[in-house]
Amino acid sequence: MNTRSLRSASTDTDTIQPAHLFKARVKENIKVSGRFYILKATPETGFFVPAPLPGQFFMLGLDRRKDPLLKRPFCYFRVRDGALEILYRIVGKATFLMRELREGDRVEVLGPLGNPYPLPGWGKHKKPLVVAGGVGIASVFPLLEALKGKAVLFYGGRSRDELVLTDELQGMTSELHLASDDGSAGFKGAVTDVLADYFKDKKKSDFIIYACGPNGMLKAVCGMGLRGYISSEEKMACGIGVCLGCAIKTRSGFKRTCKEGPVFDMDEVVFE
Amino acid sequence: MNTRSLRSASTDTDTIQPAHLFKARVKENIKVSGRFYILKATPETGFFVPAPLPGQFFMLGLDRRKDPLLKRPFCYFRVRDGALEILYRIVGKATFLMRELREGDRVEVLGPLGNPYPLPGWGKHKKPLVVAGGVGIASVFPLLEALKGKAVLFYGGRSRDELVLTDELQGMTSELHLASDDGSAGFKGAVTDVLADYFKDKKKSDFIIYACGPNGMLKAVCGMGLRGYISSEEKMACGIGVCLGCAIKTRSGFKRTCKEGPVFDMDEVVFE
Amino acid sequence: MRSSLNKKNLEVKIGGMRLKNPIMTASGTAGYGEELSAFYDISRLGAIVLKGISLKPWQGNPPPRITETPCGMINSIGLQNVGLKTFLKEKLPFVKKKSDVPVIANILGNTTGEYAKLARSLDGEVEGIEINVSCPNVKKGGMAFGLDKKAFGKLVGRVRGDIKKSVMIVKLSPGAQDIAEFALAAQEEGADAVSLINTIPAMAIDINTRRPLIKNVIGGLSGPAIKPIALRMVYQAARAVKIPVIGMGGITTGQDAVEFILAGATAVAVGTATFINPSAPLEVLEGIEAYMSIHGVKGVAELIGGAVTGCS
Amino acid sequence: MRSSLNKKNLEVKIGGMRLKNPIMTASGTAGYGEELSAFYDISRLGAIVLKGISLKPWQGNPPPRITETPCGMINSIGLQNVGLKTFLKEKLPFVKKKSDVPVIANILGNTTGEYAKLARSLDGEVEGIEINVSCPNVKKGGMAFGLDKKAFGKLVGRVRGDIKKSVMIVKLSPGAQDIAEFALAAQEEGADAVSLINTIPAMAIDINTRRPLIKNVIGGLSGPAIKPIALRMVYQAARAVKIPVIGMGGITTGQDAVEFILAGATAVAVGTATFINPSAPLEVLEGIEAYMSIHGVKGVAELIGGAVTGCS
Ligand SMILES: Cc1cc2nc3c(=O)[nH]c(=O)nc-3n(C[C@H](O)[C@H](O)[C@H](O)COP(=O)(O)OP(=O)(O)OC[C@H]3O[C@@H](n4cnc5c(N)ncnc54)[C@H](O)[C@@H]3O)c2cc1C
Ligand SMILES: Cc1cc2nc3c(=O)[nH]c(=O)nc-3n(C[C@H](O)[C@H](O)[C@H](O)COP(=O)(O)OP(=O)(O)OC[C@H]3O[C@@H](n4cnc5c(N)ncnc54)[C@H](O)[C@@H]3O)c2cc1C
Ligand SMILES: Cc1cc2nc3c(=O)[nH]c(=O)nc-3n(C[C@H](O)[C@H](O)[C@H](O)COP(=O)(O)O)c2cc1C
Ligand SMILES: Cc1cc2nc3c(=O)[nH]c(=O)nc-3n(C[C@H](O)[C@H](O)[C@H](O)COP(=O)(O)O)c2cc1C
Ligand code: FES
Ligand code: FES
Repeated sequence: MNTRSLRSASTDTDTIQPAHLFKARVKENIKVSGRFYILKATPETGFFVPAPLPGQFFMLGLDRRKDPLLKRPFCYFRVRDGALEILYRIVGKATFLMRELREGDRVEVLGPLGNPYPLPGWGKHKKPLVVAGGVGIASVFPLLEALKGKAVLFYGGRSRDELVLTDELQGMTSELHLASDDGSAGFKGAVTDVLADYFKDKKKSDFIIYACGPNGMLKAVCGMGLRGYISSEEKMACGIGVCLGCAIKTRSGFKRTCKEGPVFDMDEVVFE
Repeated sequence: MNTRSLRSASTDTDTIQPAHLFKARVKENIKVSGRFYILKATPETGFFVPAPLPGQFFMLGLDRRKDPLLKRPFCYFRVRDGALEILYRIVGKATFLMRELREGDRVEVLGPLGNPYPLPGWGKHKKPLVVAGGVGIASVFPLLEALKGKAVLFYGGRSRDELVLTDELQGMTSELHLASDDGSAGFKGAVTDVLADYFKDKKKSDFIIYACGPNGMLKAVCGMGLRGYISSEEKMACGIGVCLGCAIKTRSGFKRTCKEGPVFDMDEVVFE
Repeated sequence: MRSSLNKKNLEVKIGGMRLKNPIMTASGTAGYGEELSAFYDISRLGAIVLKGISLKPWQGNPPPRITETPCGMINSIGLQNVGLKTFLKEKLPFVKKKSDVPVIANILGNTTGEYAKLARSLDGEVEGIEINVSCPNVKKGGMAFGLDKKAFGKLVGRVRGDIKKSVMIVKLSPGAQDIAEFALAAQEEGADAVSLINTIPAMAIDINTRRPLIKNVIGGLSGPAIKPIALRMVYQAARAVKIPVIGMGGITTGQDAVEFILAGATAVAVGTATFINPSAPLEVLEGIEAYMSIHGVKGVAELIGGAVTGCS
Repeated sequence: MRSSLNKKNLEVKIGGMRLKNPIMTASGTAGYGEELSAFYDISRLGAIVLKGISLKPWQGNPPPRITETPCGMINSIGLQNVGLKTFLKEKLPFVKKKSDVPVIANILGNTTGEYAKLARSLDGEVEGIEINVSCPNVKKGGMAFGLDKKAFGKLVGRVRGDIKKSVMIVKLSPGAQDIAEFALAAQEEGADAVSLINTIPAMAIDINTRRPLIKNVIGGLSGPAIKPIALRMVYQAARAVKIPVIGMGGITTGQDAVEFILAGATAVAVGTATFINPSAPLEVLEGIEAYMSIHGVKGVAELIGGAVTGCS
C-alpha cells in the first residue's frame, strides 16, 4: 500500500527513545505579536534526551499547583542556545498563566513525545508543500528547517497580527503564500483556497503535503486529493498513551493522537 | 463589670469603617531569618481605607487561581513608605507560594479586618505587658509602636532563628525578655515561664497584658490570673463574618474570631 | 451605561417571585446580609438567601469547622444560628431595610413538625422559603430527609400546606443516588422550585496529628472542586422537572453561571466564592451580562437549558 | 540506602496477595503497563492494575473524551480496550515479562454472564481480578450493577464462584447513597477486598459553542478535586468491613496516600496524577517512606485505620 511506502521512507519511530520529564528554567518569555508569545526555557540538565524532531511535542506544566492540573501539549518549535523554545497562543487557563512566566521561573516538561513528520525520501523528487493555520506554524517551523528551504509554505491566520515570524519564514521557504481572514496580510480568505488555486495548473502527485492547523483546515486539505501528512490537535491528559483521552477517528478505529500521532497519514484520519 | 470598663477605655470598634478589597503590587519580599519573611506590597490605589490599627488583620490572596482557593489571614504588621508589610512564617501551601512572590507581582488584599487591641486608658497607670510567641510577634509589633516604648515584651520562639527583629524590638520596649525552646537565645524554655518569674515580686493588677501566639501559650497566659487581651488564631474562610468557620469558644458561646475577635478579653475565651 | 445602549433582560421568575437578575447568595455564605451590605448594595442581587435557621438557636459544631482542600473547602458549621425568634425580630428587619429584593429564608428542623412550624411562621414574612433537607452537618433531620424518598415526599407535602404566600423551594441533597427522582418528587408534592446542590460529605486528615481536620470528622465539600458534579446534577434535575431549578456549587465567575443556566438552571447561587471576594455575586452577574453582550443574547430566558446535548 | 539504615516494612496483604508496598496504579491510568515501563521500573510498584477489559474489544466513546475542571478532569473513554483475547495473548505476557509484582486485571461486562466469563478466563492468569461495577462511561452494565444493591449482590456472589485462584476485588461506585452498605454486601458475598472510588459522574459545558465539553455529555470526575469525597467514602467503607479496602481518588502525593491509609485503606492506587507525571506512583511511595521516617513508623500496618476520630 502507498501509505506504507510513504511511512517507510520516514524516520523510524521505533528507534525513538523514551521521553523524559525534566525541569527547565525560563530564560525569556516574549510577545511576538497579538496573542502569540515565545517561551524559552533551558533544561536544568542542560540537554535533551532524545533530541526532538519536527512534528513532536512536549507536555508543559507551569508548576505543581493543581489548577491548572494537567500539563498542556506544545509542539517542538525550535531549540536555540540550549533553550527549548515554544511558540504559543493565549487561548485559555494555562496559556494565560504562561504569559506571566518570567526569567528564572521553573517549568516542568515531558518530552519529546509523539511521532515526527516523516521526511520525504530525498531520491523521490516529490516537492514538499507545507500548510499551516494559526499556531500550527509552530509545528511546521522545524520541518521547514529540516526541508532546507525547499518547501513551499501556505500560511493562514486571522489577521496580520496572527501571522507571525513571516520575515524569518520567507528565508526558510522557496515560496511563501499568506492568507488572512480579514485580508490584512496576503490573500483575503482561507489558506486552503490559495492552495486549491496553486494546484490549478500542477500535478498533485508531484507533491508531498504537510499540514498543521485547525480541524476545519485539515479537513479541507485532506479533501483535496493530495498525499501527505497532517498533524492533528486533540485535547490531551497524559501525552504518553495511557489515558486514551486523545482519541482521533481513523479508518482503523480510534487512535491516540499522542502516541500513534500527532502526525498521521492524510488518508488515515476520518473527519466528521 | 471590669471587662466592660477595660473595653470602654479602648478604641471604639463601632466606628471602624468597612474593609476594602484591593489589589497591591509586591514591592519586596525578603527573608528575615529561618522561615520568616516580610512581604511589602503597595496598594494600587496608593492608600488604605481605613487605616489599619494594631491587632487587626488582612486576608491575602495570591491570585485568582483556585489552588490555594481561600485567602489567608495575616496580622497588620506595619505600613512603611506606603507599602503594607506582612511578617509571615512558611507553614503550608499558601505561605510556601508567598515566598515566591517577586517585585511587580499582584496580590489581592481584603482589610483591615477585625477588632484592634484596646489601648490602656492612659490615666489608669496600668503598665502594658506584651507576650508574643512565634509569628505572634507580627500582631503585637504595631501595638508596641502605639505603646511608645512603654511596654515590657516577653517574646518566645523555637530558636534564635525564629526570634526575629530583636534589635528593633529592643528599641521599641522598656524591657525585652527572650525565651527559646532550645536556649539558643534568652531563657531556655517557655516564654510563659519567664512571665511567671517576672510576676514573682509584682502585683498583677498593676499590669495590663496583651498576648498573641500559639494556643498553648495563650492558654497558659490566660491561666495566670492576669487581666488583658489575647489575639487568637483560628482558621478562616471569609474573614468578614459570613461563614461562621472561625468559631472560638467563649463564655457566651461560639464567637467569630474574624468579627468579634481576633482580639478577645482574656476572661472571655474558653480553652479546651 | 452599557445596559442602556444594549438593553438586556436579566429577569427570571421562580414561582410567583420575580427576580431582576438570576443571581442569589447561597444560604450560609452571606449571613443575614449584614456583613455583605458593608461591601456592596445587596439590592443589586436577584434575591438574597439567608443563613439557615432553626426553631431554637443552635450553637453549632465545635472548631475546627473548616479546612481547605484542592479547589474547595470542607465546612461543618453545624447550623449555628440565632433561632426563629431573633431572626424575625432582628435579622429579617435589617435585611429588608437594606434591600428591596426578594429575601429567601433557609430552614432546617429535626422533625417534620419543626419544619412545618418554621414554614408557618415565615410564610408571608419572606418572599421565599428554602427547605434545607440536605445539610450534612447536623445529626438529626437535615440530610435524613434528603436521602429517604418516602420521608422526603412526606415532608415536602406536609410543609407545602403551611406555605401559602411565600415561594417554596426545596434544597436537594447531592447524596441522592438519582437526583432526578428527588426533583420530581418535590415537584409532585407541590414545590415551586428546587435548588441544588448542597455540599457533598467529605473528609480530610491532618497526617501529623492523625486527627480529622474537621472536629466533626465529616463535613461538606463546596467550591470549584464540586462544580462539575453540581452541573451534572442540575442538568439531570432540570431535564426531569418543569418547575424552576436554582443551580449552585462552585460558581465563581460569570462563565460558571452561564454553564449552569445552559444546563437548565433558571437562577444560580454564589456560595464559597463570596469567601474569596465578598462581591463575588456581583462579579458573576457582570460576567453573565458580558457574555450576553458578546453573544448577542437579549434575555436570560433564551439561555435556560440551552445546552446542545441532543446529538450524543 | 536510607532503607537499610532505617528498615521499614511497607508490605501489605490483600487477600492472599502479598504486596511489597501499598502503591498500585489505578485502572485505566496505566494502560497495560507498556508505556509506563519506559519511564520507570514498574516492578517497584506494590501491584499493577491494568486498564479495564471486556470480552470483545470495545472501540470506546467518540471524542472529545476528556476535559479539565478545577483541580480535576472529566473523562469518558468508554472503556476502549483490546478485548479479552488480545489481552491474554499480547498485553498480559508483556506486563508479566516487565515486572515481577502482582498484576490485577480490571473487568467490565454488560451482563452477569459476561463478568463471569471474564473472571473464569482470567482466574489464575493474574494475581487479582478487580470487578468494575462503577464505570460511569458505558451504557449498559457498569454502574447499573454498582447502584442496585440486589443486582450488585447477585453479581458479586455469582462471579465469586468463578474466581478460585486469583484475589477478587470489587470496585465500588461513589454514586451509592450509602457506600458502607455496598462494601458490606461485597464482603458478605465473599469478595476478598473492595476498592474505591471510581470517578464521579460530572459535566462541563463550553459556553461559546453551548455544547458539552465531553461528547457523551456526562463523564467521570477524577483528580485532587474528589479527594475529600473519596477519603470520606474510604473511611466509611473501612469502618464497615473487615476485608481490606483499596483507596483511590485524587492521590498525588505521599501525604495524600497517608491520609487514605489513616482513614482505613490497606493499599492505595494512583490514577490521574500519572497523567501529570508518569512516575507519580513512585513519588507517592517515596512520600510514604519519608513520612514513616519522620514519624518513626516501622510498618505501614501501624498506620492502617490509624486516624484518631473517636472523640467527636
Ligand atoms: C500535539 C499538540 C501540539 C500543540 N502545539 C501547540 C503549540 O505549539 N502552540 C500552541 O499555542 N498551542 C499548541 N497546541 C494547543 C495547546 O495545547 C492548547 O492551546 C492549550 O492546551 C490550551 O490550554 P489552555 O489551558 O490555555 O486552554 P483551555 O482553557 O484548556 O481551553 C481554551 C480553549 O482551547 C481549546 N483547547 C484546549 N486544549 C486544546 C488542545 N489540546 N487542542 C486544541 N484545542 C484545545 C479548548 O477547547 C478551549 O476552546 C497543541 C496541541 C496539541 C494536541
Ligand atoms: C487573625 C490571624 C492573623 C494571623 N497573622 C499571621 C501573621 O501575621 N503571620 C503569619 O505568618 N501567620 C499569621 N497567621 C496564620 C496564617 O494565617 C497561617 O499560617 C496561614 O493561613 C497558613 O496558610 P498555609 O496555606 O501556608 O498553610 P496550610 O497549608 O493551610 O496549613 C499549614 C499548617 O498551618 C495551620 N494553619 C492554617 N491556617 C491557620 C490559621 N489561620 N491559624 C493557625 N494555624 C493555621 C494548619 O492547621 C496546618 O497545620 C494568622 C492567622 C490568623 C487567624
Ligand atoms: C460555610 C457554609 C455554610 C453553609 N450553610 C448552609 C445553610 O445554612 N443552609 C443551606 O441550605 N446550605 C448551606 N451551605 C451550602 C451552600 O448554600 C451551597 O449549597 C454549597 O456551598 C455549594 O455552593 P458553593 O460551592 O458555591 O459554595 C453552606 C455552605 C458553606 C460553605
Ligand atoms: C482516563 C481514565 C480512565 C479510567 N478507566 C478505568 C477503567 O477502565 N476501569 C476502572 O475501574 N476505573 C477506571 N478509571 C477510574 C480510576 O481507576 C480511578 O478509580 C479514578 O480515576 C479515581 O482516582 P484518581 O483521582 O487518582 O484518578 C479511569 C479513570 C480515568 C481518569
Ligand atoms: S493524551 Fe493520554 S493517551 Fe493520548
Ligand atoms: S472567617 Fe468566616 S466568619 Fe470568620
